[in-house]
Amino acid sequence: MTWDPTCVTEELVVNMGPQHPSTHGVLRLILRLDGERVLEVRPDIGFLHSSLEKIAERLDYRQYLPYTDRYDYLCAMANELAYVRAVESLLGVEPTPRCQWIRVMMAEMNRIASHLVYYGALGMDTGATTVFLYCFRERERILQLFEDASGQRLLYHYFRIGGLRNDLPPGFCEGLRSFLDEFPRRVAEYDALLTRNRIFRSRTEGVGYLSPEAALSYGVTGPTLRGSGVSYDLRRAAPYYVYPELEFDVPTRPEGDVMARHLVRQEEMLQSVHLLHQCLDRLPPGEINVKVPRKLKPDPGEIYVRIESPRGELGVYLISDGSEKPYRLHWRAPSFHNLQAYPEMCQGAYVADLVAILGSLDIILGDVDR
Amino acid sequence: MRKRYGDNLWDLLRILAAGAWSILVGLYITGINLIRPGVCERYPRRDHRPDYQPRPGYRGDFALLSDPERPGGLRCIACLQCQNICPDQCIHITPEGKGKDRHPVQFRIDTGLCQFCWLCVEVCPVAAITMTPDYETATDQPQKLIRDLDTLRERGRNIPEPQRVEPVGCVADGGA
Amino acid sequence: MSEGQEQQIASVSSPEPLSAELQEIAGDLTTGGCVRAGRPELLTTPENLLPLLNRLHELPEPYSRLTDLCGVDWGDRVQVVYALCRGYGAEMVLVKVDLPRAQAEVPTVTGLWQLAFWPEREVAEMFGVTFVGHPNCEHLLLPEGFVGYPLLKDYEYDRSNPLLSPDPLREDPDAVLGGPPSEDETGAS
Amino acid sequence: MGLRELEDRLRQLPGNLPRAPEQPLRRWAQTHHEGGLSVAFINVVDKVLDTGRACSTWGLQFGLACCAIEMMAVGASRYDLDRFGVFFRGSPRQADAMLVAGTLTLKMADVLRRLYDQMPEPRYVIAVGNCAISGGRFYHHAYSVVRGVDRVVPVDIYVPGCPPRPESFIDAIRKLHQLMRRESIADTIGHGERQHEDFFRKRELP
Repeated sequence: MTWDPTCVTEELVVNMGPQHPSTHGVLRLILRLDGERVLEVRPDIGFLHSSLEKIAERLDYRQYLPYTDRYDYLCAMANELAYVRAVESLLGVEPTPRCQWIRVMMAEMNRIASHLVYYGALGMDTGATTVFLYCFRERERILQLFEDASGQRLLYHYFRIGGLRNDLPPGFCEGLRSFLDEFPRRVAEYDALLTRNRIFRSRTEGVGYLSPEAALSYGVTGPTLRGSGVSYDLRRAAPYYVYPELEFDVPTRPEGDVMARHLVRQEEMLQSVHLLHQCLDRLPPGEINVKVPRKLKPDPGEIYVRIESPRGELGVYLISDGSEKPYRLHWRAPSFHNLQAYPEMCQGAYVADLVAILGSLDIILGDVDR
Repeated sequence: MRKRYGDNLWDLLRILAAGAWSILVGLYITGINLIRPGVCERYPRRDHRPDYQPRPGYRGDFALLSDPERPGGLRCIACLQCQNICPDQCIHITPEGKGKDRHPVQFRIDTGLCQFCWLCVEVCPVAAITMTPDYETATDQPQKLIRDLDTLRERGRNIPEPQRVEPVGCVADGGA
Repeated sequence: MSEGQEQQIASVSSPEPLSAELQEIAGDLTTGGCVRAGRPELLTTPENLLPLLNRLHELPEPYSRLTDLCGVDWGDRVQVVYALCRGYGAEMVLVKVDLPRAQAEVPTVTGLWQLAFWPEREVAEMFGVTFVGHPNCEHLLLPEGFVGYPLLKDYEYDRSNPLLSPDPLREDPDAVLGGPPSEDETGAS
Repeated sequence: MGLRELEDRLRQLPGNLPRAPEQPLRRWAQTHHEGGLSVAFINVVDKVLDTGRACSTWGLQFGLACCAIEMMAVGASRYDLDRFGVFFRGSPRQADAMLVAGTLTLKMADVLRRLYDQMPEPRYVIAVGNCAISGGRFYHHAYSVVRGVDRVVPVDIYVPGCPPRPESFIDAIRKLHQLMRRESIADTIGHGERQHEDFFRKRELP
């Protein structure tokens, strides 16, 4: 049998998900294919829509705090940080210096843990199982520290309005230091094993290009944006807590492909290590809690707080009507907007590239659907 | 956009060499990790690491701490604060008695509804309720997920005094 | 704390007047405006929305980046809030459009920013707002055929739905389990 | 099957709580158990089959939310679920047990049921985390979360926690193995033909 070049092929519509091992959660992709080439991608979301914004209107400020963990479950500390910061701003409360340092520390640790999941998952998506196991090995050490401090492995509920659940437990700083000393060497290992691997490179270089202009229009933020050459990081652009006093780089790559986003995240892990070293060195002693009333009743008003979560710009729009419950709470979800740019990145890609591009976006469906 | 490989022999050889080098590096790294100490927890086999269990502050199954001098043998004064603050409404208390004799006659916690947020422990004025590191709670019937007074009391009895976790919160101002 | 840090702890609820720049360009297109916690807010009407956004877009230092779009239910009216950023910077302005609940219609901004596609669909299904000119305004997060607008204040979910109905075991465990407590004792199994 | 059909199907059921189903097959098996040689034969076959099932339980990873991350952690290096012969599969056709980890929403409910229907008998379901057990933290407030997986598929093991520890997860797998070892082939034969009436099929732990 010979291949006939005049053979006419038809377009094929394929449904991927919502239950597919490599869609990073319950995401459904409707693909229009011409052979192996993707003509159109239409993400269908909402399979994890758990009405978190409505729940905020039914619970008081303190009761809603554990729910913020469940919103983007890979970086629970970042969500808590955003929410707590919003409520404290409404109340006019400023946390103590030690509390601010610990909060920043926890957020940075969570960034490493979240990026490690990303790293392992992208490895899995591109067919490298080993790096997943190594990443989770290192992640477990961070989770162990989180568990010591907060009593849970994944959803911490560690921050409180006006302070923290408890001070750092004994041995925490030593444990963190030993982890930080070892971690850069492990990142170098991942780098050699995955990033510099010939197969991985040919699957990621030049794949899934996103231009800075499109990124601006789609509202893409976080490492995905920085992989397109825009140096935008809210820790720099609108710094909060102790970030102005800390020294760190904002890693940026101009290529805009999967590899660029991957390298940005890899570099960010090392920057977080650098930040954590500074935090440990400069962690001040003192109180961690400010006294806040037992019944939280902020004055009527509203606040829009933005922080840099591992996935990008995380915003909380909180409106108070003077009662014990928030009048309206809206999450500006970074993954939601990043995923919207996904069809743009998939133009002209092959089916096998879709998974790599999706992996490089690092979306969390809890964040997309809320 | 994507580069096409193997346009000439030299390219092909270069790519083959790079691929072979990647494989060697990969084998080297996995080999190094092969001789590193293992990290596997071997959970059900306690002999592997007999002292292994979650850390003391772990938010696992519930317990009510005992106080032999109070009616009902519990510290709990049935003030219903935990029931009111619980965002999941998973605590059901039936109180009895007045003033100092007030105590719960039934205290149900639905661990199939709870989100283990620690708010009830934090809000308790007499540190009567706590969470234990118990985690082997899987069951085949949803009814068994509901802890009642006797279960909670029994589990609280097993907690030795020094390990009791005191409430650590930022709730303050006393008077309100 | 550095210069660029957002002014957070200033009292959130006491508004201040708008800056001269915003007052000048937005004065005739807005129905109100103030600065709250260092962040300007502009209140406008559906007709003036697109001209106002365009004008903000054409400033020498434009508010060129839409970061967020959401809705708020104020009882008799529904408000759509657009959060715009000045490039990739800290400065931000909130543009709010008030819509009567009975006839909530607002022009779409998908022509200006690609970002608005999904958030507008979300606001449409959650608040019942019609975005005039939106290319595809079907359900985004909710299943097909979902009835009602869940983020409106008076929305209550359908308790007779077998997937959502209350569970007797959870509602009143005493009635279901009943009997002396020792019968149900489980321990740590 | 769409969401509406699923809802209608569930509406026709008498209640939401699990109930002991009428099992003509079980009765048939009991009568056959009494006859000497066949009992011995069935016992031997049971032992072999149950051991096989319990030693290589392939799980359909139905990770939905936060618990899915813990499920990944269980499969990863520190907890290493492979020790128990549990491998995660992406396809329902290759799976013995469905591990439902996370929040099941209305939009996802009929997908879950469809995947369950595709699994070969005997099939088992583990509900991991409180969202899967009862809706958990969303039970009282949410408008889009199904109040427990057991409204859509019969659940064999409930693992409380939010999310459960990996050890808790392993404990659940071991309890599932106990269940499997208590099964008789006489009970499992013909599951495929059984109708929706024994939707809430129950096996019990000792």
